[in-house]
Amino acid sequence: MADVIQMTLRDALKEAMREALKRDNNVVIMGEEVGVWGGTYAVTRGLYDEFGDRRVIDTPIAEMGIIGVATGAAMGGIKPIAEIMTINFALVAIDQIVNNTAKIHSMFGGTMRAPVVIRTAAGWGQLAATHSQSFEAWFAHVPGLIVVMPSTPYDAKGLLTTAMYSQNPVIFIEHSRLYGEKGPVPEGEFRVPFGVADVKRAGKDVSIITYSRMVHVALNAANELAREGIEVEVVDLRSLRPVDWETVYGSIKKTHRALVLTEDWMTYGISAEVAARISHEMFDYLDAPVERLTQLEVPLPYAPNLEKLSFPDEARVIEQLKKMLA
Amino acid sequence: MADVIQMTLRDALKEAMREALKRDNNVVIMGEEVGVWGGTYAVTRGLYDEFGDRRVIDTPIAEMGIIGVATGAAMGGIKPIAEIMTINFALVAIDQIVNNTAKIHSMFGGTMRAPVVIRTAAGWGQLAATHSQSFEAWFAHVPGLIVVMPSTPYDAKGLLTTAMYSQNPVIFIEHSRLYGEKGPVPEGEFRVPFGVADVKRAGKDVSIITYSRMVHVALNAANELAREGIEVEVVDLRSLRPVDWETVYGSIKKTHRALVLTEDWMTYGISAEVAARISHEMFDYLDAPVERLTQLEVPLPYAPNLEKLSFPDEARVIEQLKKMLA
Amino acid sequence: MVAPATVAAPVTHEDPLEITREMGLHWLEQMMLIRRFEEAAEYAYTQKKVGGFLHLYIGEESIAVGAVAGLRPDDDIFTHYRDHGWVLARGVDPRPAMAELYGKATGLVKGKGGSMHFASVEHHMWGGYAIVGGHIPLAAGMAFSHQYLGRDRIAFCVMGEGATNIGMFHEALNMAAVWKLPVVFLVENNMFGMGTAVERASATSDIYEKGQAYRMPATQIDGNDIELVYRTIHQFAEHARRGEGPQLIEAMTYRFKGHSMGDPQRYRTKEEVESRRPDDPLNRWEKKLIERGWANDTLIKEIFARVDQQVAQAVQFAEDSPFPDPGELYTDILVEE
Amino acid sequence: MVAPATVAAPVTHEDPLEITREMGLHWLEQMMLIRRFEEAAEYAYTQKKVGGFLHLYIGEESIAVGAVAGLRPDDDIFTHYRDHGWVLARGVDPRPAMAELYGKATGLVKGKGGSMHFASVEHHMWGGYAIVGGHIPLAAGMAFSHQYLGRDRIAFCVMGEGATNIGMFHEALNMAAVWKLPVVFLVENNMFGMGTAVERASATSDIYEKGQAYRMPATQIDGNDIELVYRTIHQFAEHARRGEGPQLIEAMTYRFKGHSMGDPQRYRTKEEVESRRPDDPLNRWEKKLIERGWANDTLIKEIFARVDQQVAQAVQFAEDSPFPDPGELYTDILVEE
Ligand SMILES: Cc1ncc(C[n+]2csc(CCOP(=O)(O)OP(=O)(O)O)c2C)c(N)n1
Ligand SMILES: Cc1ncc(C[n+]2csc(CCOP(=O)(O)OP(=O)(O)O)c2C)c(N)n1
Ligand SMILES: [Mg+2]
Ligand SMILES: [Mg+2]
Repeated sequence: MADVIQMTLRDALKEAMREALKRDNNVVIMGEEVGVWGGTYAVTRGLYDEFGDRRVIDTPIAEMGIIGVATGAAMGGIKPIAEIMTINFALVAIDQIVNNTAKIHSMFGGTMRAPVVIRTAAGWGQLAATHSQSFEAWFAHVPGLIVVMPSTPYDAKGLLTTAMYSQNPVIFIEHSRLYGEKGPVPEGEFRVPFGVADVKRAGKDVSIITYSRMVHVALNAANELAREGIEVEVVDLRSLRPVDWETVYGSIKKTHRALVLTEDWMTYGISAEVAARISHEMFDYLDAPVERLTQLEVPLPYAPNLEKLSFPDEARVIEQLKKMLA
Repeated sequence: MADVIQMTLRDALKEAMREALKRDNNVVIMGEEVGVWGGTYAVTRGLYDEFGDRRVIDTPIAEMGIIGVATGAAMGGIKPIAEIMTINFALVAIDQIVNNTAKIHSMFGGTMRAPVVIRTAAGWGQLAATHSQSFEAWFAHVPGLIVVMPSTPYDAKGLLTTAMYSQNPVIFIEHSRLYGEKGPVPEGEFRVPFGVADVKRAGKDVSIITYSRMVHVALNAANELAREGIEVEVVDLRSLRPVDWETVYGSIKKTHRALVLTEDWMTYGISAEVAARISHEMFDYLDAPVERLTQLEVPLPYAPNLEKLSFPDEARVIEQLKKMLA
Repeated sequence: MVAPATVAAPVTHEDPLEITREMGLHWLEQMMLIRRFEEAAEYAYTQKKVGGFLHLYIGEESIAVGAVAGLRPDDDIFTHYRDHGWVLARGVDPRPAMAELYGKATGLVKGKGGSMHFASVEHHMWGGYAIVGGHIPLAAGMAFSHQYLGRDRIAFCVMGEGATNIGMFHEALNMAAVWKLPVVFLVENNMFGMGTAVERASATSDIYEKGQAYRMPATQIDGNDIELVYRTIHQFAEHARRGEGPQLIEAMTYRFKGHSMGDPQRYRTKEEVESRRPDDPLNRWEKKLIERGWANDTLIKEIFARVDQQVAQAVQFAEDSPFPDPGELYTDILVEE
Repeated sequence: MVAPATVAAPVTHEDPLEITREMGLHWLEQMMLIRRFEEAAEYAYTQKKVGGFLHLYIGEESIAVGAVAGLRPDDDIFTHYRDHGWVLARGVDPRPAMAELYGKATGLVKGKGGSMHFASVEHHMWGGYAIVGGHIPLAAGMAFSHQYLGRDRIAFCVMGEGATNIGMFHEALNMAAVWKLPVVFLVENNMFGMGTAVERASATSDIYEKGQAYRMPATQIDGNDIELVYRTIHQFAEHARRGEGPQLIEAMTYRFKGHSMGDPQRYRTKEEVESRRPDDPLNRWEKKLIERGWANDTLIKEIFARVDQQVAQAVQFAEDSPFPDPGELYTDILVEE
């Protein structure tokens, strides 16, 4: 059996990329500052030195170009990881992602493939309105894309490895505030499949359906409540497209109560679909309406006190859960 | 009282623009083919001849530029209508819309305004995967934007007039297959407020919550069912951001059953938020789960038979409603 | 009697500057095939058998035919929605092409793409794209794969002059230049982007000047002169192939038909269109062939008759083919794995 | 004794080419103010009183100060996230500027924008923008409003050389050129976009060459020569104002600090940075002032002392100011109507 070591999510991602670069000569990484700089969040640090500028390629600031070139290269037989520095800049490139990367396969009747892995970082930290956004709901709305958003080093490595083997375009959304998060990761190659959620904590009283950084907020809140004898189940979606509804429903059948917890805006966000599906499919199982706790619906302000108020935290999750269980 | 005349939705929009151009010298229209050509859907036809190339401005094919220039012009005191030929091309410009137009006001602490009206056409008609998309859920997800999508000539003119007076950025989404739709429109200026839904047909047995072209599909289905004694209420959201939830809830309180009917993809689409809200707020009123009927979750194919199968039609709505009432 | 040219007449790349009679006849046949194919498509459109947008290439055929002759068969072509000519010039069977217009299961891409998305990977024809400028970075990416894998192939990217005003054009050209990618960009300057004359939309009407921003070799040629197109494309393609980096060619031409079906053409007069007729590349080439003694009326009639038959067969094939099975709605969205 | 220059010293636009002693001293004071302001900001950042990104302008101050001198006070400036210098050069009070960095309610934009979004509409300073290239079309739009309304103002758009590789730059320049908008584009070529040297990202390292694609008057100047910046900006601005259309200026400079805080600077050596020190625009200008007999050590010390005091007051103001009221979260999202 492979050794399991503690590593950061950042290093877990790097390991997945290193293994892919080693395994397959056609794997390249391209993006702004992925090379010499080592990635603005240091995720690719060292890979340029190890694999050289042929494999790890700094690009101009040209997100449409980056995605377009990566997609064209994929059509030509390359397996590119295209890094968009943060998900906010994906907006500049979103036409390429939606109208090319996601559609090459279907629009041409299955005669072409564009297996690009688009890595990008979500997150915030006094970065103000244009640099603190969550757009996972946008990508996950689009047929032709696979969208994942890992919360742990294990999932990060396993999902990125799956992405590297996939023949489909994958939007791989990391959270900048999780890069330093540590956890156990087996050495060597392993895969976490797409479309499979993970019950990160079992419980019987109420389910939190969440993903990415909010998994940790949920787990902290759950641990807190456990002291009071309340058993919270935490379901980590991991894949936002496709979603593993069965695991979600399984949890609700057990707990009969659901809180959907996300870091994006509520209206037309991820929580909407999750709440709608649960409400529909679990109509006869629910003891109470599905609740949602999300980022406040505001362009994120710079001021640290306002920023902090914008996101759900442990206290608010606990408050919400208690209300639901009252 | 103003005379009421029958006109097409196309002409209703044109009237609203003509009135704005006459009333306010600072109103300009800019976009691809809005001038000499008269608009690819002929919505601006005649305005170029009437108001000249200073007011009705053909632009290069440069959607980022169009929205950016319109936004900057609005900051400088102009009231621009920026036309993006179809909503599909808005993807190229979406960074400008979300990171500039929507955020100028908030990001700079309220010191600036960018009251741009962005008109664009949704729709389809054997236009294949990249030219047949619905992105209203994307725009409606973004704080700082107002998003409307009218179904009738009356609403179209009234909402566009409101948009022309608004100090906020408005995404005004037309449906290409409704341009020829006729209906009564009062002469002269009148406004339909943002955030106010309209019960297009009263009924007591079940509510259809919908907007844009699907309003007509819903009404046809309702008329059909009325012959069988089934009374369907049809709620036209008109505004997708902000949403008039009170009217929606009011309808559910009456009918206890809801079908959300949209032309966009289901997952993370408009129907998700509507279903989630109703399920939450009307938990005690609902006799059955909120149902959703939407476009199939596929990149739209060109073949006419496949395209037709992709959208909800009267037959499917009737089938769904009957199932719900069985 | 003059020997008939075959559709498969190969271009002699060993001595590319020589244009043989066989090549010349082949070009005429190809141009005529494109013309007749599109006329048939136009007719089918009026019959509502073809739907959506239909962008005709009539008047510009010499560019596709000349360019394809100047490229190698395994060079990879990307083009925009005005793509029929490119696909046919590449030697794709007109039958699945016509069937695609009809939205039939036997179409080039199973009826899923229609007019704007003709493609045939086996012919290294990577398709028509309908977001203006959107395919330009794709072509650069394909060139990247050639460079990376050491393939002796180039990418070839076709666009209209209107597309050179959109950001994606510039991002792609810059990246191609920085990385010296083997790609040739071809701008078909047909004087209009929809109804907007080039000078109303572009700071320079001489599009090839835009190459200067990327220190890219660039030229402007008469696109209706098929020999010149052939020679120029070949030369620039070989430059790119030799590792000299991306190249830009502007081919001047004129679109005789509306932008798509139903274009009211308020942006130009009938007289303007008529004044360009003498420049019709098909007529020009036909005349030249006769001048050179490479063809006579009989031969030309023979060729045209063959083309007519081919197009008739294509239409018949399209008519006879079934629409896609409803189950096709759910295929090809993701690669199954 | 030399008379002290006042911060408000107006530029004589009647005879712009003359540079007076008053102007010279004012420039020194402004450059010093920017330098000290940013040093204080940097310190506050290490104290975790300032957060997010902090892009310092140290080494580039002559561009903002010289350019603002060459513009009229009601010309409208748009810039990117590296914006402190521009705001201060425009005469904005350093106190609300520092308070903005602290995220305080008294900040320039109420603490909602932070370092990257300094703005002061009353000073015709329309802000720093953080999406690379995103503000360029906005500036063109502002210029559109000036042209449309017949205002005697121009728009002035500042960006880094890295921003010239993104599509929005090209779309905006083309539109500005087609419509002859009164806008001046200024590229601060500080040799790097984050860690990417200009030649690794741009097909031409001489950015002003990109103007050729738009037939736009363009020039490249030493941005650390404040007199040259002043004269060039003034001249180009007046061209634009006279209706001669958009203009492009590339000002060569060098960023002494990292791109933002916490930049490991693996892309350049310490030696390289040191080798550029003699070119520090502040020192250069200080020397020139002394050479010309416009200043002596005493006066300069006086000026610097005044600046230090101003910055200290700004810091104190920021420290003493309250954070925004939580209710501010919900304000300014939409204009209430
Ligand atoms: C991004 C985008 N904007 C607008 C359109 C609509 N549109 C389709 S073709 C076209 C004109 C293109 O002109 P040009 O590039 O000169 O090519 P031509 O049609 O003349 O061959 C426009 C504006 C589009 N498809 N994509
Ligand atoms: C669209 C977009 N892509 C990437 C970034 C990240 N980023 C911020 S600044 C920068 C470098 C810009 O360099 P340059 O334009 O030369 O300006 P400088 O910072 O050197 O003044 C990058 C890549 C961004 N903010 N926006
Ligand atoms: Mg054209
Ligand atoms: Mg720079």
